[in-house]
Amino acid sequence: MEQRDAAQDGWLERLQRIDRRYIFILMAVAVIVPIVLGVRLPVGKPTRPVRLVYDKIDSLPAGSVVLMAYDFGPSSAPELAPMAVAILRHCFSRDIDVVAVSFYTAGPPLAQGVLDQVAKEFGKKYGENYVNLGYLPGMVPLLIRMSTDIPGTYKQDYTRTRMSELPLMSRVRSYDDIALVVDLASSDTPAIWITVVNARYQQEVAAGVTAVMAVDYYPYIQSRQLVGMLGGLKGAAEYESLVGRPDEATKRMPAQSFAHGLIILLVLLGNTAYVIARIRARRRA
Amino acid sequence: MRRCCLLLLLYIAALSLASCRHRPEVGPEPITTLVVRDRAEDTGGAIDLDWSGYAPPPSLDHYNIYRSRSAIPTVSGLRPIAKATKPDETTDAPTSYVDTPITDGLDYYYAVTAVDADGNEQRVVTGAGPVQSARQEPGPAPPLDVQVQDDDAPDDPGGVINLSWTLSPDDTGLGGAITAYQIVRLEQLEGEEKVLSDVLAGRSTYTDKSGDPKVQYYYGVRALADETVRSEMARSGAIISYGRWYNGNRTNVVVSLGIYAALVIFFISRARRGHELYVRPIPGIEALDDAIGRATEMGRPILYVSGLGGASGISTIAAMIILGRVARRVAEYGTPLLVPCNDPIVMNIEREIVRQAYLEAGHADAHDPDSVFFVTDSQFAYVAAVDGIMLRERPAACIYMGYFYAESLILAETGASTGAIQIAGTDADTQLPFFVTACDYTLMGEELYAASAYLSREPMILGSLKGQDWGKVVITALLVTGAAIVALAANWAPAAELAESFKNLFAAL
Amino acid sequence: MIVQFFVPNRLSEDATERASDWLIIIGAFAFILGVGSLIKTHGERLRRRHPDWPYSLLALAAFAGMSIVGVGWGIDPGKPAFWLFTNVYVPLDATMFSLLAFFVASAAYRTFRARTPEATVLLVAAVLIMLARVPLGAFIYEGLPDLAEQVLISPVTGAKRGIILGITLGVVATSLRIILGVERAYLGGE
Amino acid sequence: MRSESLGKERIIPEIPWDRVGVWIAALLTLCIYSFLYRDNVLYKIAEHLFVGVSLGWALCVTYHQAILPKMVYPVFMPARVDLARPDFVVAVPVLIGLLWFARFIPGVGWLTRVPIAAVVGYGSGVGATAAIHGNLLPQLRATLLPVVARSDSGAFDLWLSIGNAVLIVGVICVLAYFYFSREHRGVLGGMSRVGIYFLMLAFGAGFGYTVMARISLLIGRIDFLWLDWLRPLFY
Repeated sequence: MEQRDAAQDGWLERLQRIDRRYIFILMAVAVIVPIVLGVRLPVGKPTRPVRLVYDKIDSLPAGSVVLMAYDFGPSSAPELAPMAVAILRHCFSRDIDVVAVSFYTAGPPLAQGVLDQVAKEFGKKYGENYVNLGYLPGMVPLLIRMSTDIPGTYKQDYTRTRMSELPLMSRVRSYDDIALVVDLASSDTPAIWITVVNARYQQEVAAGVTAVMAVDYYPYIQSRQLVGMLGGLKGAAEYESLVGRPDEATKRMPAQSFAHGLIILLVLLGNTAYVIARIRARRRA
Repeated sequence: MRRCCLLLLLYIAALSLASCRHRPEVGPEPITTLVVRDRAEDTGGAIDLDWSGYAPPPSLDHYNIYRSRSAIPTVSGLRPIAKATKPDETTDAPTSYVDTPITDGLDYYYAVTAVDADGNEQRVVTGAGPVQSARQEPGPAPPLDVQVQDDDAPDDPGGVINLSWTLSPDDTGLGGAITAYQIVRLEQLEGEEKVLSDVLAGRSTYTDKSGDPKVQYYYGVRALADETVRSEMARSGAIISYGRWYNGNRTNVVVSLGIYAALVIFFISRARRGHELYVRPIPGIEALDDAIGRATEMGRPILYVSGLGGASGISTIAAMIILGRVARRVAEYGTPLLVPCNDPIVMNIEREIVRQAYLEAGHADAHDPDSVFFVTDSQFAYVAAVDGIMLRERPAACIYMGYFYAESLILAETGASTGAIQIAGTDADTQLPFFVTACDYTLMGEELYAASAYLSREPMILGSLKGQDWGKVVITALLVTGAAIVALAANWAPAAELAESFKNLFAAL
Repeated sequence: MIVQFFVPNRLSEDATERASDWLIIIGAFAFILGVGSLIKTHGERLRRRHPDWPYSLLALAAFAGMSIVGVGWGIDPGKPAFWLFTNVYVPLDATMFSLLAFFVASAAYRTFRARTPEATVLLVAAVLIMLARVPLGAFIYEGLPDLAEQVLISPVTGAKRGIILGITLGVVATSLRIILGVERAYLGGE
Repeated sequence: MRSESLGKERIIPEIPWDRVGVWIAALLTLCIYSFLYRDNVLYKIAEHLFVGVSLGWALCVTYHQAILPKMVYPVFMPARVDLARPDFVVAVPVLIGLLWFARFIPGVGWLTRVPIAAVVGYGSGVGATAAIHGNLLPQLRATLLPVVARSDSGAFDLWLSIGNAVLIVGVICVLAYFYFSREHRGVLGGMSRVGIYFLMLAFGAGFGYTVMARISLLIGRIDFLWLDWLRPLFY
């Protein structure tokens, strides 16, 4: 009897201190299997913050200009690029023009790729319907400067074309000419947009953020400093369903569900083992 | 060493060679003739330009068109007013242009230059002029009574002018005979016009924010029927705008900053007079010394990561201050220290700090300047390298202080897998959950700043901590009062106004 | 000892503009020092024939190659530097970041134990959100996503706001100390 | 297997049917993943390559976007940055920037402090007002919520009231936790205990949200390996 107990304790102990590499393998399997087999699951109803962004863009008149900030690098692109695509489709389908900026060095090429791809779908022209201003360092001072003179701040676009050669930029002098800022961000740039541009110049700002940051920005939605927000792949999937074009994000949701399930299972397993072990230890004592 | 220098020299040479690739060369063939004349049968304000040029297509990209009030001997320093570019790859660039709008009755000179695909412009300038535009056909009725007023909003930076006018009698709104109003600004009453914007028909106000303060301007408004048919210009009187020296919308910021600064300064000066101040123990800080001690016993290095924030970030500054104390202790014990940096400015400052710490500890000889080194400014390349350092150098303690992004958990989990003691501190609230779960001790948010004060034990800095605490008391009091007032207002209408004005105290405009 | 000559004059937007340009330029020079530090670290390893010297050579070669190609031919799409960027930098960056999926799983398993009441709160909140954020949650119970957001939004917002307010006070106090010249540790001495 | 429409419209990583690029990217991806097993030769190769390439890229970006447009063009080619005449004021920051190198010259090492003061001073100057204006005031204002709340129709709304009350208590208790200059006993102690629970709740929720983001990234990578690299080998 004594011996069996010890053996069981050993098993529980081992379960609690399992080598991390087994967890890694399980994780890999949970993600690879649904992708390779192409499993499908429904997305579900859009949440309120996503709806708010959609409604805002939907209410803008044709010819308005939306400033999209691509403040993310390739590493967050799996989450944020699908958002960019969905939002761009929404804008272009409503004849809203887009000016792209980046406060992240690796942002501009990504922005260019996404913009060109979606523009092609809708037959939009570079320079007239969309412009990519590229990256400049020093975000806060730049944002302040843009309040008086956006073309003067940038001087040239991402491919070093001068502002005077971009017809769209003649319509975009300052924040007054921008209907909405959408910041797609993998770091805390939306907070800077809010504290500098929304607070000082009353510019409406919406954000598309990684799921990590979503929780930080709820307070700003509640205080109406943010128009709305897309959080993570799920936010992107919801926007895709609102725009009526399920794409990347929607396709990736099943793997997401599987992996979440796995982590929750692991946590429950670990805790069950922990609780049983503790009860045993207490009973023995 | 010599080989290193040689390599470096070779590299610099290659780099300079590479950067010399864009040298301006001789431009394309110049254009031959340029004819400028007033546009016929219009309502004025337009000049026709025609030129002919010989430039075989590959060398010609577009033409630059220049305009000036004086003859144009050279275009250097001038900005083209327009470009005539190829509409598509198969068609040649156009050889005519209509310059509009310009001011009727003034002398203008023009020049046109050819530019090749590499951006080289022809050297010899072909110019023409003077020429004047004139009205040759009646247009729609102009707008009336243009009024100008200096903007006087509390946040007026100067240079903001509000325009208003009475609509042209022909204006029947959108879709009517008049499509838009053109707004122009003049520095002299009969001088050159600068077109500011077109506003749609039916609107009778415009705000010009592009002017300079303390400069006298005149404004003009024209009704536009289409591109070339326009009315006479209705002119405003002269106006000079002045900015405000003080942004009235921000009084609350100044007042709160003032109150808070007063609190902090009061406690700092009290501390300076020798007032004892208590600071509650912060577990993470006590752990710092233990960690250094353990590393010394084990003879393994200490890894100090000061985050990915820039040098001007407050959390990075706090991290630098803490690094100073850690370095001093480390210098006393003779424990190796590794400080990989992500920002070159931070690296330079931290080198200075560590050097100073060794100097103060009296171990200047043991100081290795390369213990603080730059890795790369790319987030994940940096993390890849720091992970490598952790697994290869096996530090006994990993300290993460400053601002962090997603890399926090990669660092902390890799550190945990090597069995190092881990102490973290950040005000990046997104990353706190990971440090809290994966590290042994975590300084949360403000604790990071407090830690730097706590470690220094300098009365003045402790004094400012006391000021911070009083700030919290004030905030709490405001919150409680505010919540009470707002709750009252929600249920008792007369209090609504009070609640609104209370709320507006905190409006950020 | 040090004059705080650089505190920007907030009255003039022009001065702010200048200041920002200046900082960019000052930063560019610091960057050169950073590059020097990297070359020195790896050059030193090469010279001393440190066991890992081939890797140092690789790092230096990659740096030199990338910078020469990028400075010479530009970094726009279609240029060789851009090709290197998309096919070397981008996948490495994204993969490094995606390691987090594994680390998140192991950290959750390792540390999410209901040891203390605090830890339990953390655990429950995390599991609730994880469930609510995927369609799986709605699968188990339809109202779960809304419930999770509703239950968490007030206390989480409250806690976040507490942290933010505290941080703000700290930021202002530290700034004041620097501006008043009380805090000089960042200059490397007192 | 799924239909072929999956492969279309891929944005990231944007590789124009360049199989070499895909192969390099895929192999480097696997090199990094090998780190999960343990540190090894492949990881070291990828790591050093990454450091070199990233710094090289940063140099290029600095050169093309800071050095040329901010330092070279304003003086030598003013027309390229839409200036009428050369702007020589940039010499001042260039001189300040050069002071970084003062450290290498004995005797004038202290001059390094000039650029340091410039950078840190700028940060704290902007930081102080931005913090109050952008964070303190709006966050305070947003917290002024009625604890006895009514819905739009005017009826008493229990859930909203509870939510508001919890929020306000949360803010105050967390602030109490961050109260440093007094021992945490009595009322303050109690409040700070409650504050810790609030913090833990926020951290748990934060962790939960993050799990989602991180897995999305892994999915992105696996998607790439499968769709761009492996799948075309079979079809």
